[in-house]
Amino acid sequence: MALVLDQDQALLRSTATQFARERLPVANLRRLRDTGDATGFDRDAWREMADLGWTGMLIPEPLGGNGFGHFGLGLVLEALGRTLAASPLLSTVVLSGTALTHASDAEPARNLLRQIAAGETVLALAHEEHPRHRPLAIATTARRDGEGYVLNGRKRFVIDGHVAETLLVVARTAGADDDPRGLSLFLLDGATPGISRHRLSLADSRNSADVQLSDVRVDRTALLGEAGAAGPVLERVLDVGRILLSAEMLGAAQQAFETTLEYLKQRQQFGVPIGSFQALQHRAVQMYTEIELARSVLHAALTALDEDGGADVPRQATVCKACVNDTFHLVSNEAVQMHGGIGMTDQVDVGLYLKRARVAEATLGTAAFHRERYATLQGF
Amino acid sequence: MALVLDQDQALLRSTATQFARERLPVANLRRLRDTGDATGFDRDAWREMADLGWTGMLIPEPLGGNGFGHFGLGLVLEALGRTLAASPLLSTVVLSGTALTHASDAEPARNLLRQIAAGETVLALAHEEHPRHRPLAIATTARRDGEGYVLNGRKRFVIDGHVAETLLVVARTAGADDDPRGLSLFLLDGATPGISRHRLSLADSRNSADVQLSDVRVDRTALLGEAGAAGPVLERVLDVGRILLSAEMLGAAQQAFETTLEYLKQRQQFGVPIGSFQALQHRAVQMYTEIELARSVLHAALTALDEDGGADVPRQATVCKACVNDTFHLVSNEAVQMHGGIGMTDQVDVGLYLKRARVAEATLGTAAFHRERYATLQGF
Amino acid sequence: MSELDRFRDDVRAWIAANYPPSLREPLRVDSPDTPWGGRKTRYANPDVQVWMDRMAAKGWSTPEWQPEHGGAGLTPEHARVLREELAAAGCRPPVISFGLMMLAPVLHEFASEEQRRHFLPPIARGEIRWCQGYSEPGAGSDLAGLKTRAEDLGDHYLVNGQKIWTSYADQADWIFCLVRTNPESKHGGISFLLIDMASPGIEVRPIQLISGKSPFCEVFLTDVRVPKQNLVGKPGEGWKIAKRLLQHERASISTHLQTGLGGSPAGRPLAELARSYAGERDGRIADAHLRDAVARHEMRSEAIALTLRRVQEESGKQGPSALSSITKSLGAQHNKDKHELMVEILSLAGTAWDGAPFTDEEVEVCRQWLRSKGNSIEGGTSEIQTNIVAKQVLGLPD
Amino acid sequence: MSELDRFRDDVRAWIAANYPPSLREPLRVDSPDTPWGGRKTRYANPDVQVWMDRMAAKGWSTPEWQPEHGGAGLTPEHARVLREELAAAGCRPPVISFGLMMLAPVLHEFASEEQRRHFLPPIARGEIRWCQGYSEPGAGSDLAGLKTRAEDLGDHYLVNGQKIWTSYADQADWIFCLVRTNPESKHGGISFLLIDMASPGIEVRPIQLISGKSPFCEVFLTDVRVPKQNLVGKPGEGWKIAKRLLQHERASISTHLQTGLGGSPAGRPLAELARSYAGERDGRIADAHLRDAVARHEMRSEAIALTLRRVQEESGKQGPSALSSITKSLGAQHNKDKHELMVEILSLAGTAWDGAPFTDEEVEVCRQWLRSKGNSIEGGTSEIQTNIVAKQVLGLPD
Repeated sequence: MALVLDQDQALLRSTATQFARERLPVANLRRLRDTGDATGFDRDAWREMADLGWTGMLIPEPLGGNGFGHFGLGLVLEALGRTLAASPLLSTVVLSGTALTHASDAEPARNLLRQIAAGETVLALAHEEHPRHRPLAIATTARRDGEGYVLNGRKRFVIDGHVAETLLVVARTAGADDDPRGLSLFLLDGATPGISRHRLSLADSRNSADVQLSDVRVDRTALLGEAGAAGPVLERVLDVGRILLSAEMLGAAQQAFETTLEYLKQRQQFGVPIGSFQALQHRAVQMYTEIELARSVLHAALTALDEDGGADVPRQATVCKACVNDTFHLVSNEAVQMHGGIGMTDQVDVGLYLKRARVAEATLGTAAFHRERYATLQGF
Repeated sequence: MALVLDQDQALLRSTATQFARERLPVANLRRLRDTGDATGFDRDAWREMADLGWTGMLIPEPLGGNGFGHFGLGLVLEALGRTLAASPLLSTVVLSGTALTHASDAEPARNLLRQIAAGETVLALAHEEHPRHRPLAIATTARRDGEGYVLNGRKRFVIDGHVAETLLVVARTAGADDDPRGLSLFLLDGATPGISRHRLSLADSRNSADVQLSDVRVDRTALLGEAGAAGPVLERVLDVGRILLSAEMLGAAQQAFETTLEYLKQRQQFGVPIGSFQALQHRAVQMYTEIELARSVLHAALTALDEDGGADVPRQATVCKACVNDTFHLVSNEAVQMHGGIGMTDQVDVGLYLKRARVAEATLGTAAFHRERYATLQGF
Repeated sequence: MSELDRFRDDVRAWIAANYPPSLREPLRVDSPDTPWGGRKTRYANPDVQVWMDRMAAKGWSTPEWQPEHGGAGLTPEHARVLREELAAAGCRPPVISFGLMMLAPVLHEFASEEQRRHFLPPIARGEIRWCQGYSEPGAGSDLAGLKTRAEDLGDHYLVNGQKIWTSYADQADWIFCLVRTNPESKHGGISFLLIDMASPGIEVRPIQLISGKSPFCEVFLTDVRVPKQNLVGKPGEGWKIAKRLLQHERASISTHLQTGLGGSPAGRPLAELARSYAGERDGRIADAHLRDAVARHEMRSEAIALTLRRVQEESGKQGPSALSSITKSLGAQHNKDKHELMVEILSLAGTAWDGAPFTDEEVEVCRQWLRSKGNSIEGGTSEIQTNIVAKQVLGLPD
Repeated sequence: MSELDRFRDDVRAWIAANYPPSLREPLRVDSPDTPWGGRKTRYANPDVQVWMDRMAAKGWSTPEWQPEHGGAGLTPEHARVLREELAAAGCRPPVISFGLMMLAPVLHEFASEEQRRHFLPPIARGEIRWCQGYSEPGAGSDLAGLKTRAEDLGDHYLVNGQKIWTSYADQADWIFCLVRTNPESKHGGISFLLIDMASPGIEVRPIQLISGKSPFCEVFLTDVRVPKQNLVGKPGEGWKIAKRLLQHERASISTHLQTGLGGSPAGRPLAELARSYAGERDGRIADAHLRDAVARHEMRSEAIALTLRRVQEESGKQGPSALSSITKSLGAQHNKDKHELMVEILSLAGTAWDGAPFTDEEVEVCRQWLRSKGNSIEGGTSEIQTNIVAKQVLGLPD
């Protein structure tokens, strides 16, 4: 397992870090927020990311990707996380791309993967139906209707849901709430009649939307893979999402920590830097320790995605998301407190990291959710 | 509610503190431990406690008590807790006395209360059957047999169980495990055939015993109160026990804290007292804060026992035990750590407080047990 | 019938005749009808002003103050009767202001009689709203490190500098300020000055907080001329006055601590919130972790509430309680914990910034969660409070 | 077949012929058959000595050391093959000792060749058991504050003072000691001295720990005469040597960290322990709080194990990893947490001190819980470690 970076990886990380700093600094997120930008991310930067090959990292070469793999994409997301950079990498490449890869090898899916690799389209996974992560609580139905299906339901907190050209909708073709069987994946053009999308305003100023499906009629080609077979696909998709979201979160936590550490060294009170106070030093060491633990876990989980057959992925994803959640939670709180009054203002960045922290913590499962899941996976 | 002491109470506390310091210092517990004393407490000191009126505090004047009440006895136990003083106050006065008072007003019970008030006898409540507190998990049975009963079962961790002249045994006359109905209280002479008692060796060197009941035959006068009616009595007895055990624990925590604070001021390293290090100062303030919170809760709970009709007692007892548990847990750990190497030796006292802490925490319910109970009592 | 009983009857009758029925509903936290007073404050309900004026006319906003200070000169016994009747009738306070809570006690203690007659009546009547000019960008926890300079130019001071975290400076008419009259002495060079916010050279800029709200301002003072008679106490006595004033501030913060003990912004208990977002099983919160977390929080709420009561009882019996030194940081942490728990319960709905489909409660949970982060910073950081307790209460060495 | 393959075959054959079958079962923690070596150590199983002697005769206890130092002078490749074969055959280590782990690296680096030839072979062969004389009653975290005096009397030193926390001093033959040769200079006045425990004037008293065990001793030195050739390095170089030695100590503590990741003393996973004491429901731990606590602990175990692996990988690629500075206190806390959790699971049975009806596992849970409290104290307290990380890794100012 590669817990330590090799040369290619180190180069990739440094490219991505520089890109984030120069092209998508925190000021970019502020601009999107303060101008009420309708897209919610920078389309030019998105094209540049595609040119750098980041959109094709999970996609095999025959489909236009480069197969750099999850570890590489994790390094990119970690770098982007440092500046809270908004991009459709998570929605399109990670969640939708993984779903397409695992759900179907038919031409519609392959075609979309080609477009994803080329950075030509934005997709969104419409899955969650509750504010609290409940992956199997799917009430959205897809009812057979002649040769096609009719979908009804409400999807919530769909990342990039209001801008995606295509929606990947998880719907129930059989079974009751919480039943892993009976779930199916549908590919819906965003313009299909009956779909209404409503952008949400969340604390982190990142993209999220509610999607209402009212008698949405699609033909049978909209079904990805077999009806009722999406359960295992979904589990894999969510695990990949958890790990790569963790990468973004760890980058953000690392940056919030470094900014705070710098402040501790600069800020003078009582004639000395406040970082000379032992109580703050011990708390800084605690943050450092938690970040390093999280890094080990994240790198192991990314490696598992690339290397092992997948048996270990659910456990690793769950350990990873829980650990990174707790770490970002701690660091984001301490960053504000250690900045004192100025940390409470919108003027400095630490508050933005705090806001991103809670949204990301709740996305794809809180630490408590993952502790419970860990116990289940380990059979206790 | 008296959260602050009045003059009588302040006087009582100072008497008890002096008694503990002079008559039952920590050295007394060490002596009992190191000599393998068969009784496990100091019989002379016990008589003196009776002379001071402490054994009669919960017993009305007509039965030889003084009715000073739970608050007063709490102050005494808090003072005794400071020196880890061993005495049968908890087993005999608190648990057994309360059980007798609530279970029956017939002559056998009244007679025993008179003897308790006079300090003439030691009783033990034989209730618990598991290492983890499960108040209703009573498998011990009392089967009707002619005019009497036959008892069978095994009681565990019976405080003062090996020295008590009389045992108060909780047994099931009906119902299955965890059913609050069907519990009955029996008064057994310790010498009754079929009773075998085995003293336990616990970390805190205080009295605890297993009691085996094998076809123990008693006549019907052994039944205290109505058959099957002991459930509510037991709940009250345990709540009173929780609150007064908390008093002892808070005294111990307070002493461990003060000893540690003194050490922080005296112990020099790097040419300064270690108590000048800010990280240790902040941790000391945390201990102080938790102790003061626990004191507020304890005083309120003791007052509730004396003043209100009892409706509030279960909740107060549960808040109290949980809060004092957490406090003593924290303080006992920090006391050892802040003493450094010397804190790891049997030679200084902090280790004894640590050992007492865990035994007392587990007795009558851990903090987790009481959080769960609180949720149940509050209906969530 | 005693004189006091007769007074009680009179008060009751006067309240019945004069209390505006539209103010029957209790005042909510952060309500736009908070009776701050002053020239710039506007109320949603005009009866707020009516009630303020009626009480002011009787001198009953500050019943024990002397009439020449804007009070009614009542004895403590009469004042207690008045307060009891106001409470019994569910009357809102006629004035709530920093002038009343913080500045007035200091004026009573340190100002000249002439200053008292000049400044106290408008405070009592709610005519002038005050703000507090203490912190500076470089002087937060180290307040005595302040740099705002007041130069003695004979009959007036020339003030230059910058204040920060001035609550409602944009709404206030006057500001009480700590200024440096002597750069040579850190603590001994500070003076306490009253400044009209309408003076030329004062600029106020609201500070936007992470919660989106901006109750705080920066105040820039450039060549502001302040008459010398606006100095309270002697030059160099400012630090002594400031410390006393901070005590009043912390006491008033402590009375707000109870907020941390309540439920959601909509007043729903945490358990109910947990039930509605995490579901029920057998009548209980379905999620065992949340049940445990809510129980832990509510039990601590009980412990803190009892400790606040004990502080009051001890203060009553024995004077200032050592305990009061811990209540501020304790309450701050608990309030922060409560808001974190609410966000955890609501999960993504707890990060709702604005707009549909989120409920007002959801948006408020998010905003107040962010706002609560300031609890352990404002009015003395928890770290500073902890240092003080370590030294002053526990006697640990420097 | 390469020379290395032939060597492998030889080793395998030799092990098959020489490894005592009675040592097949792996060595348990704290076993009386731990091969400490030395003149006073007695083993429950005499084959421990047999194995030690056979390996010593081949020089294979320290295969890469030169033959004149008690080794076999093997190349790193041959030594690796030897280690692989020993591991594959499940052989226990022939010697485990402080001499080997801590003193030997220091002798290799700082001692004269004459000293190396004298002191290393008995360490390699397990003939001499060493203990470490560092801490003193007044010099714990502030180790350089030590006072044990070594007076230069021409051909020998006269040593007076007291050492504490000397592990197994009562079992050791020699002690390596930090002594003060110059009272004028705190760090520069310390020297590193090797002392025969049989010297007149040495008294050893075991220290009883709260866990009831006493692996530690106090060592009193009264007018002990030590030949000058027993000084390692120059006078005043002791602090430099000590710091290096502490690194070796911490590294060896870190290899023991994995203990904190395991289960109960009887080897049962925490989840199984929880099931057996708190019961099962639907195949799961019945108590939701315990389930959550065990999950939290095991997840952190995974994070720590991965971090320890990363430390190794980083050290391999880039030299000493900054991370290694956090592993000791991290592992200490985690091991303490594990033991607290076990006591919580067992509840009153986790406070079992001794005897029936308690199981060996219950008694060991209690004893090891108490013993674990020392993890964050010995080998440098967690507070000191944290200070070091704050300054050396994070660059925070003094």
